Amino acid sequence: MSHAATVHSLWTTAAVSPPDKIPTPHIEYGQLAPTLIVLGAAIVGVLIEALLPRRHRYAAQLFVSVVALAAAFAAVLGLAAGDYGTSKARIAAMGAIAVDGPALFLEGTILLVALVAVFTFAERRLDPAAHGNRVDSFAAQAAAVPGGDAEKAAVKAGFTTTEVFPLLLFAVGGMLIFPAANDLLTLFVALEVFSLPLYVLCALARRHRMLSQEAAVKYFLLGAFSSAFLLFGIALLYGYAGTVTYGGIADVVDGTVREVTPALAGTMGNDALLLIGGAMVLMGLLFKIGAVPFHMWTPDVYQGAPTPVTGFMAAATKVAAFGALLRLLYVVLPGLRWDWRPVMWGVAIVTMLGGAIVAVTQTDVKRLLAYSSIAHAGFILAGVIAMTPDGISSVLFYLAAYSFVTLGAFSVVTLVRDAGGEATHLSKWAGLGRRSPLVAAVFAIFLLAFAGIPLTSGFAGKFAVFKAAADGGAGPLVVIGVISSAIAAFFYIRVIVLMFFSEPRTEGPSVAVPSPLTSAAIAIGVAVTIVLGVAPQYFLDLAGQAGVFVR
Amino acid sequence: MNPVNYLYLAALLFTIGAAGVLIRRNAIVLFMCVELMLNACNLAFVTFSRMHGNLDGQIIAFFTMVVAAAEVVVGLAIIVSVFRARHSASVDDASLMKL
Amino acid sequence: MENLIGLLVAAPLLGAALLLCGGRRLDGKGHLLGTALALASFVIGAVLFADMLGRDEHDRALHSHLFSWIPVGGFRADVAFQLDQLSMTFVLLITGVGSLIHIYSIGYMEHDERRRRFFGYLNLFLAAMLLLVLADNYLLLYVGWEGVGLASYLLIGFWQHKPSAATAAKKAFIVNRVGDVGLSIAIMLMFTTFGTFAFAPVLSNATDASEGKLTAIGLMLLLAACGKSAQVPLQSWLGDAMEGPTPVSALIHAATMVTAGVYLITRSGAIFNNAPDAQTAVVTVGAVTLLFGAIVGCAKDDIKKALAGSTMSQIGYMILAAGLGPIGYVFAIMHLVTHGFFKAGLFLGAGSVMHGMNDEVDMRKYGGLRKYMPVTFVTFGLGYLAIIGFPGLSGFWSKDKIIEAAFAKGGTEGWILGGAALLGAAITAYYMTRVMLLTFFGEKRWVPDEQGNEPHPHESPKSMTIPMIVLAFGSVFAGGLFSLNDAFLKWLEPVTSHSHGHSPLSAATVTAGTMVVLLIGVAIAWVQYGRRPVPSTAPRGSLLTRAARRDLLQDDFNHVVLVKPGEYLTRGLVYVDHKLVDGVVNGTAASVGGLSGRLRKLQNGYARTYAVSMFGGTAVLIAATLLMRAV
Amino acid sequence: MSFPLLTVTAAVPALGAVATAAVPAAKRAAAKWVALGFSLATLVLAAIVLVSFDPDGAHFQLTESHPWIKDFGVRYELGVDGIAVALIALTALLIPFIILAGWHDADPLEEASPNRRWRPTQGFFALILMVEAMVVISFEATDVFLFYIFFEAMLIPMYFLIGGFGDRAGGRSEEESATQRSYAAVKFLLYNLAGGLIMLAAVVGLYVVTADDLGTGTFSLQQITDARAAGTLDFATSTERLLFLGFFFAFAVKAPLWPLHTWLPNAMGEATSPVAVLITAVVDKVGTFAMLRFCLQLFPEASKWATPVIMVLALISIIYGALLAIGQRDIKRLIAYASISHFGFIILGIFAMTTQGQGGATLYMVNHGISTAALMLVAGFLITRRGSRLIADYGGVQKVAPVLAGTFLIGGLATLSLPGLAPFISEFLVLVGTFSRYPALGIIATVGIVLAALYVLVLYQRTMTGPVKAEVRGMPDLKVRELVVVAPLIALLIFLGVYPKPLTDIVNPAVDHTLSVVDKKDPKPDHPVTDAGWFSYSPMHDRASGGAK
Repeated sequence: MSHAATVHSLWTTAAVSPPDKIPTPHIEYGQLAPTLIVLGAAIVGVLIEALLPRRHRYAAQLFVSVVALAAAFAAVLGLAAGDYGTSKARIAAMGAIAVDGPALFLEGTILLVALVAVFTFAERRLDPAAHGNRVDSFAAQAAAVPGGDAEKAAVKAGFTTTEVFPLLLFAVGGMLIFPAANDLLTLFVALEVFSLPLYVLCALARRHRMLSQEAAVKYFLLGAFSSAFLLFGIALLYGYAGTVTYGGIADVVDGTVREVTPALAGTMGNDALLLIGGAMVLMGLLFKIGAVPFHMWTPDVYQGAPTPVTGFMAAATKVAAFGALLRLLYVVLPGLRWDWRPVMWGVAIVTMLGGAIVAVTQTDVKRLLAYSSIAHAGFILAGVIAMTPDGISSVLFYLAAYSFVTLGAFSVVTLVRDAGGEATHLSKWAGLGRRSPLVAAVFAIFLLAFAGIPLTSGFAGKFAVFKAAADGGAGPLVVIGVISSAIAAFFYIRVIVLMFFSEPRTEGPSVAVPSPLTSAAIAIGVAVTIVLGVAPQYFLDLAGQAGVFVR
Repeated sequence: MNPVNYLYLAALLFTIGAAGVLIRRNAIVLFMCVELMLNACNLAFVTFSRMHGNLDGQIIAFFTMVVAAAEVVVGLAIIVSVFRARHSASVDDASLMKL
Repeated sequence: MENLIGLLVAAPLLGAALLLCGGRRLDGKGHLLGTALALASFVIGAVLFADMLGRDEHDRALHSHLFSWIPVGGFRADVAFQLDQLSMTFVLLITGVGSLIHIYSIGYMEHDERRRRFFGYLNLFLAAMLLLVLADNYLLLYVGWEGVGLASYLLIGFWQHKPSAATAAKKAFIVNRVGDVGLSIAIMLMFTTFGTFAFAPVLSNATDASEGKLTAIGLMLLLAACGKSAQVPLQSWLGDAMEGPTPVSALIHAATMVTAGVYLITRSGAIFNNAPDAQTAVVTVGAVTLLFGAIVGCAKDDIKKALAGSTMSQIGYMILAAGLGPIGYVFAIMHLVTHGFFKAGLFLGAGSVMHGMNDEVDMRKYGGLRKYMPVTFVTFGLGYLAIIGFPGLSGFWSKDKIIEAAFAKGGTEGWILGGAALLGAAITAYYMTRVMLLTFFGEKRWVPDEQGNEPHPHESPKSMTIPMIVLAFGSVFAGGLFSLNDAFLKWLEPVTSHSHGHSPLSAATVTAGTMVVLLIGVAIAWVQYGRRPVPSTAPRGSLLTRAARRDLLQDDFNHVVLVKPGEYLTRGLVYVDHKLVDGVVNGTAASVGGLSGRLRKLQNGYARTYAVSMFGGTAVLIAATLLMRAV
Repeated sequence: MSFPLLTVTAAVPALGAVATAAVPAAKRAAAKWVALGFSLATLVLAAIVLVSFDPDGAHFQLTESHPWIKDFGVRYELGVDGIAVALIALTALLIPFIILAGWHDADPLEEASPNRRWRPTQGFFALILMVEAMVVISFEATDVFLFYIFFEAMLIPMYFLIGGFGDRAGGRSEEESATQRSYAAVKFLLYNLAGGLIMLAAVVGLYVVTADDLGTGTFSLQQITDARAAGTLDFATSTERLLFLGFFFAFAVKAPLWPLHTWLPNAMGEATSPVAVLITAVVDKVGTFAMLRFCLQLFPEASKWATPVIMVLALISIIYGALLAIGQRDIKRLIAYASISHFGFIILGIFAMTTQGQGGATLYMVNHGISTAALMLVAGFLITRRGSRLIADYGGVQKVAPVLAGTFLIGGLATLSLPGLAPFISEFLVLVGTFSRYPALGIIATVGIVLAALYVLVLYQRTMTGPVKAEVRGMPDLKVRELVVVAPLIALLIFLGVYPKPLTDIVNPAVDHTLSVVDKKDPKPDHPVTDAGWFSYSPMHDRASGGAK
């Protein structure tokens, strides 16, 4: 009977092949350099935590992180310059990781975002100095009970959680791998590698620690839940195709697989495995993207997490997750286009509308931005659905544009503070335009970019995506997208009205004067927003060249 | 015996785990249920690996375990800190942020 | 010579510009400047007249093309003048009477601090009126047409601090606008019919157009005429227009502007001649109005309003005549001119009376004034005789001809029209006699005015009396002069063409009849007002009297039929706009908000709920995918 | 590469905006002069454009064309036809007056403003110049996308102008008027943004269609019209209609056309009168202009298809706007509704598809700009004097401030398009143009003439005439600055009323071109008069006396 035979062969292969026969894996260190640099730096960071005295850690960590990220970005540029994005695109690390245009583009974006995020992480001027020590947005001692003696002591001692830097680097490492992963296992591992540090980071807020911890719990539980689905989906796909490499699965789906074992023949016939598996994997990714109905963690987590983390998360996670989604849909499941496209249509529609509509009645800036990010996820999905090279490049462009706007916006949020830390309730933003026109104006620019007003990056991105979608035959999506952006415009405008046209509150918040770090972050955000809005061609070209997946 | 049955078992375990996540309140139990789901996946992997007669599935199972272990570390850390802050491990108590 | 035509208009226009923009520094000399320019344009007119007489009667028309005004596609409007006998007649009337009234006003407005502006407006009026009669195409005529409307608006409302004046002015303008709509539609019709709206081509090719088109154009022109000439049904503004200073009433609302309708119809003769139905409409309007005005005139105690009624009625005569076609055009114009003289005279007289009586207008508070202001009495009296058509005086010649022409229309139509005209003559005799008696005869019924100062009636200054005298001459001799071997007829015929109808009655009979009714009218008036003393407060009077006092309820009619519904309509629309049109928008916004409010309730903060949504979502995802495959 | 005149014309005000905004807080007065200077410079440039434009030359002149966003098929393409030139001139002409009129509108209430960096005055004038720049460039843009960008971006500065600077008038608390203002501003923005986004969908659609037929998507008006003429590009009927509707909706909101008009009264009512003028006289013109340039020339077939409905809507706007104007108690809202009525005329003329109609509509845009500016600015002067927008609060002003009253009256007469003043010509042309193709509509539209007289004269009567109200007594007459604002406008109204030929000469060729694109001919008169019989007029020609037949 066949099973016995297979089993037997299994044993025999195990028996007759001594370990020395196992070929040593061949790793293209050069092409994996960006990831390796970041992860290496992360480990260095851990060591710093272990070995250096407290007072030196901050500087050292900051230095290491910045250098590492910069170096990694340089490496990406090098690879891109070496045509690894186009003609020399290939699959590296024994088929585990793809090095191609989209991968490089997204890695570059993520690294830049991370670099800017590091600045906001390192900001130490906003909070009033506690006991003569400059403090940042992170808890003095995460383990201490909020408001407990231990915490007081830690604050008094001037502890700071410099671990955030290695955590960030680990997360970045995972994110770099996520969109480049070329087999489902790597995908899963990468997912966890960047999720776990984020869970922790969420719990580290200095102010409102209860909220912070709650956010962490929710994010963690739901994240674990979703990754379980993802994993089961992977299992089913594996069961269907007998392999977890993207290429392999794709071949099986298309029926162009080379030799068909009887077992494979058996499972190949069973499309249920494929469809259910695909759907579950999709769900895992949609969760990270924050698409309705997998979005409900977003507002809570965005609100509870320390704002720098929120900014980083909102920007980088989306980029990574969409990268992975693109690769999955364009490399693994193109054969199933006719099955998943309608479903994704539905998701895109409810995401666009849901995000926009619910945002209308929000009263907390961070939650507002969270819902707007959901709506934007919907817009990007519209581009994903296009299933054309144009679609890919438009999504890449949108991600790049959007991530910087988001980062900038959240950085501005960190500036507006009152006695209790950041004043995120909208009512406190009333009249900000009178008190500090510059900050208000900058925030207004970001909001207008979110709203997709021409001459901002938001508009260019939106147009690119809609154009691709319409080209890809998703005209109705465009119309719905337009409608929901009209709804979305409403609440962006509301904030602007609040800032400029309503009388300042006497007990209103003050705008902290940031250190060059945050200022730089915001400045970069504005610059990118304007440049991508006025002269997007160069970056569109980049994204266009990066529009082909290797398989 | 027919390995497909293991798949059914895996599916069952997964569902039980999911159901647990949906209905239980205690964070620890929730977390256990997630672990259960992960293990269901492992079972599925191993089964498929047997059916296809290649080792990938088994390898993946190991990876999964490691990842699960990592999750435990992070997860428990978070849950414990919350527990110390609130003296309760009920996820329903952690609902300050809503609407 | 052609170039002079432009100057004709330019002179008063310049005056208006100077006086209105000149500012206070002109306050001292302004009135003289205005008068001088009016006279200047009269002189120019006279020169042109002389020149015109010098030429053969068939190429007397002068044409001067200034510049192309609105060239858009096939639409060609030029600023060009055409001076033929018809225009010339008007030019002389306008500038002549106009100048006189300028002079009169110097005295009349002496004590008004805004006299400069008054003369500015008068000049503006002259310019507009001249433009109206000199234009060589309907669109330019339209400019003059509304220009005189504006001038009359400004002058009626000259004493703006009086709400009644302001209201009257507004009313006049708006009623006229209704008429103007007619004119503009007429022009559009001409454009679509002939591709042009210049007099020459349109009128010379009128016959090419279908009768229906011509009738439509005719009716629209008639509507315009009704508005400007205060003919039923657009007559209601004229009475109120008397709120203006008396010289204005004399010049604009008696002698010139209100007769523009007659000019329009006569000018457009070629159109009406080929549209019998339109003509019928015209004569009907004329006949109705001449009676309407006459009846109103009988009931008014306000001397100016009485005269206004008479004006309305007299213009009714002219319109009637014009409606008769080639039979009547000449006489319409002739009556227009004579009427210009005596009615202006009458108004100036009335003004002089008011001047002496602390601006009292109620005739029942006059009486026995002939001793106190002899000149006024004589001139007014001559004007009176002229208007009732006392043999030999102007009115006799012109009105008599119209009545003849009315009969000459022939058929029952002729009888009806002739009858109406005769009846009108009788009533005219009656109410004018009434005015005469109430004002100058009987015993004094004067009362002190609000400030309590007794009126001391006195003769007006020279500047006022001289024009009255001049006009009196006109009212006496003009008609006779014109009728001397049909001078006027021969003069106008080349323009308006003339044909003798076949009257069922001989001219003599008509004249005799006219005399009879005239005497009856005078007699009745004498019985009522000459013999017994006149109560200084009006008796309640018969139903008709009371209706007539209220202008035969015209205003009440408009109020009920137009004003009220209009108010309700606007109020309703304001509500609709706010609640409905705007409501929809705000409603949408609100509903989105409501939806949002409900949806965000789902975000209840419980991690388990979120998990449920994820789980459900996945289930749907899977189901959908499978479904897609199944389908 | 010739001198980029058009770019410069648009760039100068933009620079002016920056310069004005840069003036330090203390130097409030300086900012005003800077702004005025730049606006005058723009006026000069516009004049140069005007003279260097050759009416008999190519359709689009002074063209500039550079690649911009290749991936979107977007080029930086500028060019002007007669219509654009006229409107640019109008814009450049009005802005200095608007600035002068708003000289004190943005002075902070108390000198000691809470924050050194809060510079309302600088902001006010900078925003005005910014709007001017965007309006000018959207008149110049011959690339649909380029146009769209500024058509949308324009909203932002406008939004701040409306929401940020209300007039100190209206017996309401500062708090309440602030809420009213921001409501108006938000309403303005959302209305127009909604319109713009719908248009965005259509723009995307246009790209897709052109990309399908021409290989590469393009937004160049010239290219698209040529391609359609050559037949290489042809829209499916349904697509063309959808795209047309997308475009038209945006323009109809901007114009505004009934029933999309309700934002205008709020916006004009709450904004200071110079800003109100900016809205109705300048910004809204972009809407009607775009109908003429883009709706008709991109989608001629669909335009013809939609004409009946649009004509009816325009007609409703005319009557409805006028009736509501009569019903208003607030001077500025009254003028706003009057404008709605006038925009009805403009749209009527555009879609009458006759030379008179469209020529008239174009003149109308210019004339309405000037006349409304005159009326609204004088109204603004009046309101700032008395501190109330309610008609009922006035009376007898004519007695105390005759010049103000006089100018107000002239503005009003222009608004009711009295012959001799510019608006008459345009209105009559529109009516003729409409009448010659749709007699019934033309006749109904004439009702508007009467209603106009009603609302203008009632307004004048209630505010200016009658006994002098106590609050009005001692009201100062127009100051020099104010006279400098009003007098030229009035002069212009009279000049263009008497001698519009310069304008018509510029506009006519552009209109003919548009009509040729739409492929419509003027209806011929039934009995065209042969020039032979032109001056040979004798009254004997008629049936009665058996005349020539």
